Parts: sequence; structure tokens; C-alpha cells
Amino acid sequence: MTLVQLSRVTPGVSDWFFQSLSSPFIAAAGDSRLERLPIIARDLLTSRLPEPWRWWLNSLLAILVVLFGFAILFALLTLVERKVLGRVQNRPGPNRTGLPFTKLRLFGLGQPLADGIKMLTKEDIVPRSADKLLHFLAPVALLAFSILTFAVLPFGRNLVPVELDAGILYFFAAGAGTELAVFMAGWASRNKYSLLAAMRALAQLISYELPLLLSFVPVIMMAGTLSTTGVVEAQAGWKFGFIPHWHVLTPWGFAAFVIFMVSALAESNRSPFDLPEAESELIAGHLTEYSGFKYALFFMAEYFGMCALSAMAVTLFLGGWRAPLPFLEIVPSYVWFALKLFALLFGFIWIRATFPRLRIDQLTRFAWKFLVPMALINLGTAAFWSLTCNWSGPLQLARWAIALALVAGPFVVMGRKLSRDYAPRTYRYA
Amino acid sequence: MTNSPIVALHGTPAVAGGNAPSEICHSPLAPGGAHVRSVRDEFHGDLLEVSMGPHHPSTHGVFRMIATLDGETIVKLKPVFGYLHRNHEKIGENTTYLGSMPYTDRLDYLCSMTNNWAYALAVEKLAGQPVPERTEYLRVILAELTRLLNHTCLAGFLLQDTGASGTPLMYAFREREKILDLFEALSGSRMMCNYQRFGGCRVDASPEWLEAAKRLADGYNEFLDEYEALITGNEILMARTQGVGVMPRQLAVSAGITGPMLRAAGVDYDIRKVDGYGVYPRFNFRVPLGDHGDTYDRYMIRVLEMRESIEILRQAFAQLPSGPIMDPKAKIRGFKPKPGEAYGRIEGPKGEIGFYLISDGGANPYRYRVRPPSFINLTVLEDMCLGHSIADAVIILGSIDIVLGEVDR
Amino acid sequence: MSIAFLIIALVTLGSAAVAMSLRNLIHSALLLIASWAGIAAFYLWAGAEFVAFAQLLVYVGAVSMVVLFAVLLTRQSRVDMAIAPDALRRIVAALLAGGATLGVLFGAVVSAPLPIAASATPVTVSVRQMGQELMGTHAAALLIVGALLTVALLGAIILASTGREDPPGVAPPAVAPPTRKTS
Amino acid sequence: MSLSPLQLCLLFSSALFCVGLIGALARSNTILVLLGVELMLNAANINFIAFWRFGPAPSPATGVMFVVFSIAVAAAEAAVGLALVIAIYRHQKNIRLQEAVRLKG
Amino acid sequence: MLGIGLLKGLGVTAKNLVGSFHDPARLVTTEYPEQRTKLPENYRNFPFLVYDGTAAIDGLRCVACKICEVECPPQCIYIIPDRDEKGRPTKKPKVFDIDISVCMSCQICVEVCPFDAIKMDQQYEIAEADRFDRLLLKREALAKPNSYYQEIHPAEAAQVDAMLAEARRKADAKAKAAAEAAAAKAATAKPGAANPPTRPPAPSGSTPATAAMKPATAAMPEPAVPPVQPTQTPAENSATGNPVAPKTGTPGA
Repeated sequence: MTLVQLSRVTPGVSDWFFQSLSSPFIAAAGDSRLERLPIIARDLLTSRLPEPWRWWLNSLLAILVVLFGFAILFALLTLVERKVLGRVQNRPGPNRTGLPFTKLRLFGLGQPLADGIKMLTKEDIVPRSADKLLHFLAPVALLAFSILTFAVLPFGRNLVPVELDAGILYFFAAGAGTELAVFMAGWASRNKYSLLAAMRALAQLISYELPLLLSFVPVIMMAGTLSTTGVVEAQAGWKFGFIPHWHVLTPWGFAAFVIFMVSALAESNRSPFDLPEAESELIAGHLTEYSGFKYALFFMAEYFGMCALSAMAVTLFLGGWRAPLPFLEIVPSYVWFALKLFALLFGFIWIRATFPRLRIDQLTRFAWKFLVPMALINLGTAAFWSLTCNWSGPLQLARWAIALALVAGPFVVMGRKLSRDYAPRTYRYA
Repeated sequence: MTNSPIVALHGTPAVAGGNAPSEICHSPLAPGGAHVRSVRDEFHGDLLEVSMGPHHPSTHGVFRMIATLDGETIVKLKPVFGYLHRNHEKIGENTTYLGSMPYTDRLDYLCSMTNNWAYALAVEKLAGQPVPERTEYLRVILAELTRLLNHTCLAGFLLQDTGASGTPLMYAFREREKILDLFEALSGSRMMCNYQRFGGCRVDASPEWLEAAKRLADGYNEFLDEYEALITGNEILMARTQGVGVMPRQLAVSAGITGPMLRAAGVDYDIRKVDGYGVYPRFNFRVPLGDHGDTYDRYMIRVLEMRESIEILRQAFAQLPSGPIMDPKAKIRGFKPKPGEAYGRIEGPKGEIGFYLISDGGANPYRYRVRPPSFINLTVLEDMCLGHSIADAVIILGSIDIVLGEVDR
Repeated sequence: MSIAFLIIALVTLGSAAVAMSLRNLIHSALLLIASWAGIAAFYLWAGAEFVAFAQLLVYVGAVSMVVLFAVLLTRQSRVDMAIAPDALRRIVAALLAGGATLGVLFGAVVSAPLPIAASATPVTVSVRQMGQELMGTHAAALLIVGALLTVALLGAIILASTGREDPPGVAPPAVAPPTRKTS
Repeated sequence: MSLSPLQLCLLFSSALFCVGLIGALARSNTILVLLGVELMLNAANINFIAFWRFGPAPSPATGVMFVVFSIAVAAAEAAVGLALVIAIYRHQKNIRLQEAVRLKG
Repeated sequence: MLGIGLLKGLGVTAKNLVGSFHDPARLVTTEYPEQRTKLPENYRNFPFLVYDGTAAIDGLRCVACKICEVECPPQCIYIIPDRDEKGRPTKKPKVFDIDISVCMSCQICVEVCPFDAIKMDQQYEIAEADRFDRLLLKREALAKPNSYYQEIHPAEAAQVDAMLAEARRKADAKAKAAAEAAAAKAATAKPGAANPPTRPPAPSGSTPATAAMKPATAAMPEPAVPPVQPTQTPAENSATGNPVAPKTGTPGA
């Protein structure tokens, strides 16, 4: 994973845009060689070049590394997901496909490759009455939007492809396009299932956009910045020398993290919120009329979206690329980032393996009647937390207690209200 | 009668129709009086007709539902079946009595043992054929194992329909495999057992087999506990199933619903108790009843029935006598019952499975008729689905527990 | 002037113009969304980073959804698609009016003695700066906008709600009085 | 004659404005009319940005502030407008503007 | 409280995920081509014809009596009895076809066969590309030696062999007592372990036939029975409730 601050703008590229992207790369004095490995590798490749070219090549390298990294992650993730699902379900999962033309199985590591070949060689079917242009554009747009979101993620110390002042805003602005693409897919297919799925996708994405955005407002409030590196910076340091200052370890941060992850599940159309492609109801939802490579693109975009949202959650709440304990800092930052990312992705898979699916009205109700109020209350909690940041001693305990109550109280009350009509039952016997 | 027969309108506001063309009406198809908004056809834009099936992931085979949707709310649902029709009853009239036995395996292919029993019971009634006691016990053991198998499958399928990514289904199938292994060891086939004979059964159970079956029955509660921990308390499942697909009691009775569906509606009717066929009166077991008649009740009743089945199995293993498994007077070849008619029914896992036979004294039955529980239970599908969303229709169908082999015959 | 601006302008104008002339409402809406995205690109080009992302978030993310929802909810039959007899006249009139306005505006822009900024030193506004402005100078406006948005939200809900007794999305009432519930 | 960047931006915005105007006037579909209005609003926003960026710029952030508020107001307008469209549709079963002449429900 | 049930479910799945790595009960897959589950002895698949001795066609126990053809529910058996030059039936099948694309493995043919000539196979890897030719099994493909039968159904085969030996002993005794031409015929029969009584005449045939029919159905009780214990098995058969029907209709009728 790597790379690259875009270096200072060149005379040849006069647009201010690129200037604003640059922030000088300063390697901290204590950075180990391992830590700086990606930068060193990049400089090895490009340092000889004259300035405008160097800048372009650096950017290109960053893009390529991010794209390849996530493409490989995507391939691995499909396999890991199937393996984990399999293990949860008491079966080994795909373990046959290894190296082609050999008997080596390698625990099924060749499966993504085989899937890819299959997808590429399948016939691309477009329904006759479909809106052909939109039908084609939808997967492309979806993938493009999800790739765009990778631009501002800090993958490690000094490893952020584009340093934007309003990075978080950019992230969600780019992500907002995905719902459009899903709608295009559903509408252009001219299939009733697809159309229903498109409507569902719209309702779902609109509903969950709000708690998603609201949930990280406290983080921005606390960090005082919209830039992703700034947020990571705000989570530096350790309390008592071993408890990291991650946002998730505060009452409001934990609540926000949960809200964020639930909304992220919904935004990336993952179970239990996979209503747009609910296979037991709508065949494959908006993907019903897609086959071959276009289908693979959708699949890829879904996983990219999942990765991007998880990475954002890592950045916002889990301290980004920071090590959890001081002495673990010898492990390079990008490794920590990857570990945290994998942990969250595993959570996605685990949840998928466990839960049944919600219904669309329950889904929207959950968003509007539970998550949004919770996020708003959480905003208040964060404000309280921020106002009381200089309480100490017993007051510190009181601060924790009040903040916890502010989070847990509404959760219990609203949770009870939400599940008012549902309860386990006891049965009588004749 | 505590259930008020009102199916409330809910669902997404997605493609809501106007006030003007819609009206509250009593659906003629819902004698319970389900209030459903009917939308006049002049307003085409608002209604969407979706043909679910026969090729659809969750119609449990080749079943088709033509659903008319208002947004996602079902305003009309027409079940279409017969894609798997294969003249079962006519074939039965053209084969010998014994020759129909393997065909009954194919009715409800999850419960071949109970189908066999019901058919054997009908023929035994027709021919006045006694059955040895050991066989009666074996039949009870196999029927209860079948009930475990069927209800386990149903729990898995239902959860799959609600969108769980295979996990409950796989756990259910893990246990089902064990029962199927037992069936295979006894009858030679996992699903198409063809085990019962008129006046007995085909193979005796060895002590090893009985030991294995006992072990399974003893371990089954553990599996049920795990399964319930996985899913029964799950808020999503409760939200999805409670209050969904309510079947009022009098509708259930008047539509001839039987089995767990009927008991989930709160009607105490279990043929094992009512008829007391076989040696069931000797066992001590309870019949769980639901109060709401919704999908959750139908699911839970089955789970509770499984626990009762385990009790029956334990008692049966303890009481199992030794002795012959075939009545010495029973005939395999040249079986020609004297003219007459008989209806044999048992409490199958899905409901009352019955066979009606008329003999004219020949080698083939003159009339051969099946009372398939899942077909008759399916008739109330529309009444249960109206006013619910399309996602609910899928789980309501799942909770009815149909097997198309039996519905279409 | 950079090529980037020209491309942005062309894409924005082109997609807007085509959107306004298409008969297929979905296509129009999607093209308009492209046009809004083009405007966001213009903001980006002009250095208003925050505004660009806000434009994307609001228009591409939210307004587009509402528009598409509205289009889908008001699906038309074929009859509605036919052009009314007076449509042609109206189109001509609209073109004339629009052309005249365009001419006036162009003339004004070209002939007006506009002050030229010292574009050598591009102004940028950092997010922090904007936040301070919002909470300081424009605090009142911010509050008013907040109130406006809330009122608009409520108004939209009331306008669009069906006025049915049982609004959709409410939990289906428990069918039977829950006789035995434990929790 | 060479145009300054500001002028170019203004020309761009006026062209966009006219496109929106023509659309709003020519089309009878309520949604499209609303979208035309929305485009005109956006054209105005472009002007703010253009003057902020290329104008004499007395206060550095005023133009940007204006646009931010304008976007917020536009969002509100779109929400209410489209809700109105749906109300009209529910009432008269189409969204042709010419038919929405009865100020009566 | 909201979420408890969800957490419980997550716990169950986590337990299974971890358990799948160390608990064989939680990883139940049999990876088929390499691993195979042991088939239970009772496992049945498609019928085959048993022959005694080494000559596949000549040693067939089948006498082409067509009972199975009549009783087969899906009617997948097709038999043409062989005739000698004079047109008399030789009590051998000239054609014995089983269409296993139609066969439903119900085992009724085995149950009704009075001569223990048809048994259920356990061979399940029978997929063929050609539906019309390869799945229509001819006499030659169906014929399998008695040793094969003993191999796949040891307990059942032991009983059948014992029955047949008993029947042959009786037939021999009868033959000796009668001292007819049949005795010579019986004497010339191959000294194979389980040579069937070669087509006993209808009146005398009823006993061995019905006796032979039964053990197939009651194989389960004593798997420990060694293959050759001719005297013990019949007794045990009756003890364990062998559904003997001594007066079942005469086989050749």
C-alpha cells in the first residue's frame, strides 16, 4: 500500500488545484526505514526525473498502487468471504482451485482468478428492451465512484494519495454517486425486479446517508478538521501510556462508530441490509439483467465500497494507521491500517454470515426512528464531552458516567420503542 | 376467538396510489375479512404485476405467484401450480398396491417415511391387515425422525427465505444429514425410503441402528438449543415474522388447514392425539399451540414440536419390543384386498397426510386419492399475503412449508 | 483560460441543453445530474473546494435522488407524453425569450468594464476559515438556513404524505392482543 | 477582443441560465420546469464563485458563503418543489403544468 | 434490550467458525472424489443380475419369469425369455434390459424375485453422456458374479447363500429319493458354492423360492454372521421376525 503525497506543484501545471493538494512530505525523524519503505521505493523510481514529470509519475504511481492494492484485496476478499462463510457454516469453502494446469490447490487461492476468467468469458447479455446506454454506464459509473473514494484515505503515515482540506467531505460526496449508479442499473434493465430493487436502493441509500453523515460529525467536531490526516492526527497519543486516544474508546465515539458501521453496512448493500439484491425476493435485484464482466464490475464496486467505508471507519474512529500500543509502533503504520481494515471487513463478513434480512419498511424505520435520533443525541453527547474536557479526578469519572448514560439511555429507550411490537413468546400446550 | 382478522396495510410508500381510485373493500377471497385496499385497474401506472416463479430462488420448486403490487404491497396474489404434475393418482390406479409405495416417497420427498406409513395404513385398513407391535414402534420412531427432519429443513428454508446467507440452512442440513444417514442405513435410500409394507416393514432395525438413532435423539436438543440461540431471539427475525402472515383461526379451520399451521393458529388438533393411530396413545407428549397464527408462531410451533418429538423418540426407544416386523399373513405378491374403501391418515410433519383407496377386488386400487397437506395448506396463501409486502410473501410461503412434489402430485 | 474550463463549460451546458430537450424524463434527470456535477467541477476549477464537494453531496447525492423518486412516482402513461397542440408555439416563444435574454446577458458581460482580479495570487478558503466565517459573521444566516431546511423538510413531508389514516411505514399492529409475552 | 476569465465565467453562467430559462418556459412537465429553475439557480451560484475568484475580492469568503447558503436553499426548494409535484400528481393524475390551474383541491 | 439476540447469534456463528478448525463435528464435509463415506450395507442404487460360477450369461439365476417386469412400478424392466431351437422356453432371459434412467431404485424387483436373481447394486458413479444407449443396461452389463454380491451386501448375501444351499440340499434329497432323471441333472451341475437349484419344477419349486426370497429383506439383524453358516441363519431369521410368507403365490404361476 502506498504512497505518496503529491509533491509541490510544478511551474508547468499552473492550476491551483494541484497546489492545494500538496502538503510537504516530512518524514518524522524517528520513522524507521520500514515505515518509509513506500516513499523510498517511490523516490528510487522517480527522483531522477525533472520536476513536472516527477510529479506526474508520482501521482500515477499512487493511483496504480492504490488500484492494484485494492484490486488484489478485492480478489482476496471474495475468497476470504467465501471461506469464512463456509467455515461458519461447517464446510470448508472453496478449496479446489489452485494453480492452473497443476495439481496444486493452495487452499483455493486460485478461485478469484478462476472467477475472473469465468466472468470475462461469459456472454454479455443486454435485454432487448433495456436502455442500452444506461445499462452499460451503470456498472462503470458505480465502479468509478467507488474508486474515487480511495483518493483521500490515509493508508499510513504520510501515505495519503491526495491531501485535501475537506477530505471527508470529498469522500462522502464521491460516495454519493453510487446510489445513482444503482438506480441506473435498476431502471435501465427494464425488469420489474430490477425496478423494485432500484426503488429500494434509492430509499435505502437516502435513509442511511443521513445517519452515516451525522455519525461522524462528532469526530469532526472533536478533531476540528475535515481532513483525513487531521483526524488521524487528533487520535495520537496514549492515555496512561497504553490506552490509545482513539475516538472509538470514548462513549460518543463508540456510539458513533456503531452507527457509522451500521449505516456503512446499509450503504454498501451488505447483509442484513442487502435489500436491493435480495436474492430470495428479487432474484438479484438490480443485477438481475447483468452478466459477465458487467456483473463482475458491480461485484467489484460493492467490495470497493465496503473497503472504502471500512477504511474511513478506521480513519475516523480506530486511530487510522496508529498502533494500538506504544511499543508496537515499530510495526509500520500501513500494516496497522491493513490490520484494522481486515478486522472491520471480517466484521462485515461475520455479520453477513449471521443475520437474516430486514424488510424495506423496517429498514427505513430503523434509519429514521433509531439511527438518526441516536446520531443527533450522540452529537449532544460529544458536545458535552468536548465542553468537559478539562474535568479531572472524580469529575472525570462523573464525565464518563454522564456520557455513558447519555449514550446508553436513549439506546435503551429507543430500542425498546423500536422493538415494542416484537418479543420472544412463550407457548401453551394443549 | 381472540384474533381479529385485520391485515393491516403497511409497506413502503413507494408507488402509492391516490386516494380517489382506491377504496377499502372486503376481499371476497378473505372470508376472515382482510381489509385490503383494492386499486382499480384504470390506474395502471400504480400497479405492478410481478410474476414470481416458476423460476425463482425462493418459491421452493416450480411454484409461481403472480403478485400484483402497489408499491411493494401485495394487493392480489394468484398462485399457479401444476408445473410438477405427474399424474400421481392416476398412476396409483394403474399399479399394484405395492407398486404405489415407492411413488408415495416422491410426494413429499422430505417425508417419505410418513407418506409410506399413511399409505400402508390406508391399505392395511382396506385389507384388514394387522401390524406387529415392533413395526408399530418402528413406524413411530421413523415418523418422529421424519418430523425432526422436516421441521429442521423448514427452519432452515424459512431462514434462508428471510435472507440469512445460508448459515441456518447449513446448520439445519448438517443435522438433517444425520437423520438421512439413519434412513439410509435402515432402508437403503436417503430420501426415497420405500420402507413400509402392508402389515409390517421391509427391514428390521438392528441394535446398532437403534443405538445410533438413540444417540441422535439425545443430541438433538443440543442442536435445537444452538439453532435457537442463533436465530430465535434475533430481533431481525422477530421483526420480520411477528405479525406477518396472520391466519385467523376460523379461516384455518374452514380452509381445512392441518398440521403445525393449524396449531400455530391456536387450534388444538393433532391426529396423533385425535385418532391415536399406531401406538401413539402409549406415549406421553404435548401439543404446542400458538396464539397469533403468524409466521413466527408457525416457526416456533415447529421448533417446539421437534422437542416433543425427541421426547416421543426417547419413550419409543425405551419401550421398543422385540418380535417380528412383518405380519406372517401379509402378502407381498398377489396382494388383492377385498372390495371396499378405506381412508388412512396420519399426522405428517406438514399436516394430515391421507390416502383414500377404493378396492374392486383387483390387484390395483380402483380409486387412489391423496390428501396432500401442503397443497391444502397452500390454499390460504393469498389471504395471508394480502396487504403485506413482497418480501413477506416469500417468508409466508416459506412458513407454509410446501413441497411441490406433493402440491402438484 | 485553461482548456479545463472550456471542457467543463461545454459538458455542463451541453448536458443541460440536451436534458431540457429530451422526452425521456429519466434521461433528462440523469443528464441534469451530469450537468450539476459539471458545475461542481467548475467550482473545483475555480478553487472553491468546499463548495464543490457540497454541490456534489447536495445535488448529485440528494437532490438527484429526490428528482428520480419524483419521476418514478409520477410515471406517465403514453398519452401524457404526446406533445400538446400548443406546445410548439410555447417552445418557439420560450426559445425567443431565452435567446433574447442570452443576447442581453452576453452583451452586458462583454461590454461591461469588469475589474480584473489579480489572479496571479489565487484566493483559497480553507475549511477552517469557512467554519469561522459561518459561525461568526454569518451565524445568523446559518441559523436561519437551518430553520428553513427544517421547515422545508416538514413541509415536504406534509405535502407528499397521503393523508391516510395509517401512514405507511408504521408497524403492522399486532394482530392479536399479545396474551403471553415475555421479554 | 480577448475576454478575461471573469467574463468567460459570466458568459458560461448566463448561457446556463438561459438554458434553464428556456427549459422552464418550454416544457410542460412540472418536474422539468423545476429542474430548469434549479439550473438557473446554479447559474447564479456560478456567478458568485466567479466574482469571488476573479473579482476584486474585498472579503475573501463572501462569495463562497453565498453559494453555500444558496445550495442549502436550493436543496430546500427542490424538496418542497418535488413534494408539490407529487401532490399535484396525486390530485390530477399527471404532472402537466397547464392542467394545474385550479387552485382547489 | 435491542441487540441481545443479534449478539447471541453472532456468538453462535463465531463458535462454529472457531469450531470448524478443531472440531470434526463442525466441519462435516466429505470431500468427495478423494474421501468417500462408507456406504451402509443396505444402501441400494440400481438393480443387477446375480450369476453363479464364472460364466456371466449362462450362470444367471434369472429364469425370465417376468415377475419383476410386471411388478416394477415405473416399468423399466424389459425381458424376453430365451427359447431353444424347438421353441420351448429355456428359462433364461434372451433380453434383460433395465432402463436406469427410468428406474427409481425402489427395490421391489428384488423383493418379488423368487430366485434371488436380481439384487441392488451399490455402484453410484454411473453418469453417462449418452442417455439412450448407455443408460439402458443390457443383460451383459447387468450380470455380476455372486462374489460381487457377497462383497457389497455381506450379511444379506450370506443368508441368501444359506437359503439357496438349504434349498439345494432339499432338492438333492428329493431328487435322490425320487431317483429320477433330474438327479443326474443335479449331479452334473457345477460344484460351485452356491449353485442354485436349476429350475425346479413348479410344485417343488415353491419352497426354496419363497425361502430364498426372504433373507434379502431381513439382512440387517445380524451383520456378524459369517458368510457360510448354512444351518444357523434360517433359525435366526424366524426369530428376528423374518416376514416369511410361506404361502405366497407360486413363483412360476
